[in-house]
Amino acid sequence: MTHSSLDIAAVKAQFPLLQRELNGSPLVYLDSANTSQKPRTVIDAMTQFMEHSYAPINRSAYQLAAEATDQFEGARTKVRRFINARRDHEVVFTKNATESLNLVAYSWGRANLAAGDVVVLTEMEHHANIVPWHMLVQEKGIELRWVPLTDDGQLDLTDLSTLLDGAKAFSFTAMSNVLGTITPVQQLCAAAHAAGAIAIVDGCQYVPHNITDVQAWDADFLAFSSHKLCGPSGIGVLWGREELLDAMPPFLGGGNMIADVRFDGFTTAPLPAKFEAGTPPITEAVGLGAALDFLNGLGMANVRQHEMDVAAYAISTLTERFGDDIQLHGPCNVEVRGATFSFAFRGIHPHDLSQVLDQRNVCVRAGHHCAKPLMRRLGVNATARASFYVYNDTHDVDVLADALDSATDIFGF
Amino acid sequence: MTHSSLDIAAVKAQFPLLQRELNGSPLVYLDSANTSQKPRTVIDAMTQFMEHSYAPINRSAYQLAAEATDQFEGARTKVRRFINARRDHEVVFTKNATESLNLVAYSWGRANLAAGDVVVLTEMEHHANIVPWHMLVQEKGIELRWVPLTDDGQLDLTDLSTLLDGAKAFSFTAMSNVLGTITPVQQLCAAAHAAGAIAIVDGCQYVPHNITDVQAWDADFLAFSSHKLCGPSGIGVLWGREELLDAMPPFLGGGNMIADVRFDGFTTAPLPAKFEAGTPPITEAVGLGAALDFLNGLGMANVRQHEMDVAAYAISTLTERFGDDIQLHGPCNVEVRGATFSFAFRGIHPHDLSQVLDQRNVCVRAGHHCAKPLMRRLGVNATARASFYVYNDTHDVDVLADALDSATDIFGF
Amino acid sequence: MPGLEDLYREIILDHHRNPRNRGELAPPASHAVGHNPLCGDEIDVYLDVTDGIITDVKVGGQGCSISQSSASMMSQAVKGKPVDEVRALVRRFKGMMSIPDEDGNPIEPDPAVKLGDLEALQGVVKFPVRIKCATLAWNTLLEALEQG
Amino acid sequence: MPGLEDLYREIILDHHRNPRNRGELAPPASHAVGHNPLCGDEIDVYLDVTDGIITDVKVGGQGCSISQSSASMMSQAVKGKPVDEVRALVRRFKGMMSIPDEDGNPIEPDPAVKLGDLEALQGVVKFPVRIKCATLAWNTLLEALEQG
Ligand SMILES: Cc1ncc(COP(=O)(O)O)c(C=O)c1O
Ligand SMILES: Cc1ncc(COP(=O)(O)O)c(C=O)c1O
Repeated sequence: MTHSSLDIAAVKAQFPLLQRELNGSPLVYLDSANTSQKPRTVIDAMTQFMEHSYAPINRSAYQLAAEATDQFEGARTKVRRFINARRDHEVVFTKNATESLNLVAYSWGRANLAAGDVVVLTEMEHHANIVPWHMLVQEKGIELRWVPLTDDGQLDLTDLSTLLDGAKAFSFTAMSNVLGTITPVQQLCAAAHAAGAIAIVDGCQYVPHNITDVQAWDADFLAFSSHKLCGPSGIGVLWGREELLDAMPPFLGGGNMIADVRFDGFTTAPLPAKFEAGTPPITEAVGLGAALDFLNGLGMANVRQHEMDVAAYAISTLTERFGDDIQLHGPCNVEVRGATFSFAFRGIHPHDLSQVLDQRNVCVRAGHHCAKPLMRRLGVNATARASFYVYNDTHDVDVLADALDSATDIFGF
Repeated sequence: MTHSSLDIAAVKAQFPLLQRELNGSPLVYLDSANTSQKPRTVIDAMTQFMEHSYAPINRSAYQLAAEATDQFEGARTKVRRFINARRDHEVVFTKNATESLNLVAYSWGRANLAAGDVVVLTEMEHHANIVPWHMLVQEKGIELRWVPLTDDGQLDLTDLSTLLDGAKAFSFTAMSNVLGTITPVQQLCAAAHAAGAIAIVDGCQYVPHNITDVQAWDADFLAFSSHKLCGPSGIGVLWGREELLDAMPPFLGGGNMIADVRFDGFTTAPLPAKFEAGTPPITEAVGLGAALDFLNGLGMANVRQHEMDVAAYAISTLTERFGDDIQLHGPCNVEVRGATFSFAFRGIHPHDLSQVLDQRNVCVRAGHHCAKPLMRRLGVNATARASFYVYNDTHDVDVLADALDSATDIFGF
Repeated sequence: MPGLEDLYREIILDHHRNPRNRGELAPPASHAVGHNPLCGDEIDVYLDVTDGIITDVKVGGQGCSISQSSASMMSQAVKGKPVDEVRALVRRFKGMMSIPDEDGNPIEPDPAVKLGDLEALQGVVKFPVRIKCATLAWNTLLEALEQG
Repeated sequence: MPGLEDLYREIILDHHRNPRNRGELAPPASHAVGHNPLCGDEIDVYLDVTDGIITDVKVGGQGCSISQSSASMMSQAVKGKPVDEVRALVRRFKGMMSIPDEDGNPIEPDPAVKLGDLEALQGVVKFPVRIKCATLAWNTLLEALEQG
């Protein structure tokens, strides 16, 4: 069925956890939009680092510390290349994408937004790209505007220029974690800039699955997490345009982010240290670097092609097998979507559905996916969501379909 | 020399990195006040977890996710027990102690402090417990007061009640990362409360080395990091009194910390989720749990006794060998100090000193140790610092002393 | 892994299909809304309390089979009961769900309190993630009582 | 690991022991302060610039042997030189320290620019942590020039 250039069996073999059997049958992990599994090379890089090279970074002068610093800063360079940023020091390590977005809202937002200023979001944002702005509504009285959705779950850009009129920032996801929709990032950045707004891209779901090029996009900020792209938990990234980061006040205060501290005040260090207060996720940065090496080894173009194939197969299989009994949210055209599917099935509550699928070792998420406004827009409380990654193939789609069938036996009413 | 009940050779054997030889001789790691090495059990717990149980926590309903959630929440219980807190949900996972202290300053501080309000710090604080308060000086116009030091590097409490008069918060370290001084935490908490101030304890240097009991202290907040107590990087802890945490506004906004999000606002989740926005350091929490198990296995009373022995040996050896050529900062009485020593040696700049010691594989830190106000108070730009932990013994003191001697050969002028 | 039949007992599916006491009560009835942040479920509990007796109860909102049937059974169990008895029942029910008391200790089952049909929810304990579904209505009930 | 003799050349220790051009210049001389956040070292650079020539330079502050001797040699090398030549020298020196240019590319050594005694600092590159020590005075010099 697929013409992918990836050998998925070989890829899957590199993920120890996916070799696990639960109750005698293999695991079909379809929750990568939530968090991804880790390949051997990432686990080994972290273990090796802790066994051989762990040391403080950027602080101590001895050789071991210099080695550790090299590995840590080497990871920064890998991130910079992966997203095609201009400068290493535009890459700030955070704890997760949520912190990255909060950093922008707290630091850029507090310095640049006042009562009545407009920030534009979309109706498909994750809570991480909503709540930090709600806080500025409460605190500063800014105004939020929302880009609406079309019925097939794409952004409805009809009134975009009106929405952006007078806006200071446009913050949007590059790919929906619920609908799978990929948004036209370059066009949205251009529209933001035309209106005099900065463009903040939530790349959590996009960066793990596609070639990312912040310069081609002409974006101003990009936030994403390591744990969704085969890397460890505990580390995220904020990339920002140098001029913006330079002009922003600091966010967290403490060690490493200062040039000087006196009893009566402090001055900040240059980028990226300015935004990296305290001891960073050292081992995690090394793991993130290994994850990017792993993905580069597969080739991000291949990853994207593979996921388009799986998405196409999933759409045809599920609709052919279940017809009107299944409702897939989001677009059907795989050119504008990734392999993340939210769906409703025969009126069975998603929570019950995921319980039944779990009985067959099929791991899907049920819930609001941290996108309650979108749920309201879709008119549901929750959806079931199956999300596919580099270690999933069309066979996993078939297993999912079989498991769905079994749900009807219990809830067949 | 020592009467410790710990078999340090056996302890050291559990740390893979300390088996490493650099340029043919073993490593003498004396920089644990900066960050500690990781025992086999911690590395293995993380590897095992990533290989067998890694999954999203608190979000998905399938069995794998439930197992991962159990391990993650199990780590929270371990932390609660380690510091003798009352409730699991008083334990908030952050990225490091710096974030923990910023959380208090941002959330508690913004809700409770106004222009002219007083926060009391000490002259021996780490930047992480200074800069967040400086930010509130800039933003809100609060006033900072500083508890001064005695000449042997203890807190001078003579005027404490005057300093605390009218204060809203007293934030202080339980052990200095520069001087090794252990402060009378229980007494300081009582003094804070008597003045109507809350007591915020920076436990970064204390918790790894001593029995911690937040209830006995009667503290209000405690911040510390995993990476200094044999645990992984990328995770820290904020413990807070339930009533205080409950009353505080949220800090970072996003997934997990909400009860509901609408287009026009949000409501927060109960503790601890309220302060844990986004995907937490999952694997790191498991590693932290393993580190606490490891320390409990040694027994924190034994750890403390061992470090008192090493400290006593270090003081006598260094002063006997070098007399006036070495100046040890901080108290000489091991009852009120840990095994962290800042020193000046024969007028050699600390940076040059650490370079020369590194030639002998002795890892010490040179610099301001993120305590520039204290450096100014001591009248120096920088110090060299040797800090000892569970894997160091009196032999390491001897190696340090021999290496110091060799420095004179180069800089003997 | 325990079998699904432990979770989805027939009586549970019946309450799910035919929920009892659905609806709303107009003020001055007390009203609380409970959220399950995990899955987005919401439950509304409306109470009329007169002279310490729950004279009427209605349940609204949406949720999975477990939260809906638990709410439905809850409404049957508390209607017409004195508030004291209801509080004891909540405690007993939480005990069955392995939820510890305020001080973190296990709740001993009080033999004087009868669970009746609610026993069918016993199987939920084997599926820890679902405990929050089963207890949602009960916590919301407590909140509504606070307001009463 | 490279030997310490690569780092601590005799000429470096000499400048460390006997720093040249120590002191301050009164305004209108330009003045910049540089911090090495790693170790807390601070360097003050004072410049008198007249008709595009650095007519006088003084160095203050505290630091390790590398930062102090680099500052001392720097002061000797720039005194009396046209600002253009000094900028070329800074570039050449940074190149020797393996510091890339604005665009992240290696700086090719310009044979027209002579390093003289400064060559003694060549060995610092083998100790990457110390590069910041060696360049501190030079970055501070650039800042002082910006003000001039
Ligand atoms: C006393 C003290 N407070 C705070 C910190 C900050 O800890 P972290 O860098 O892990 O955030 C440290 C360590 O660097 C410390 O020693
Ligand atoms: C679109 C999107 N934005 C933001 C986030 C938040 O990421 P994290 O939880 O790693 O901070 C997620 C994932 O949860 C996401 O899918």
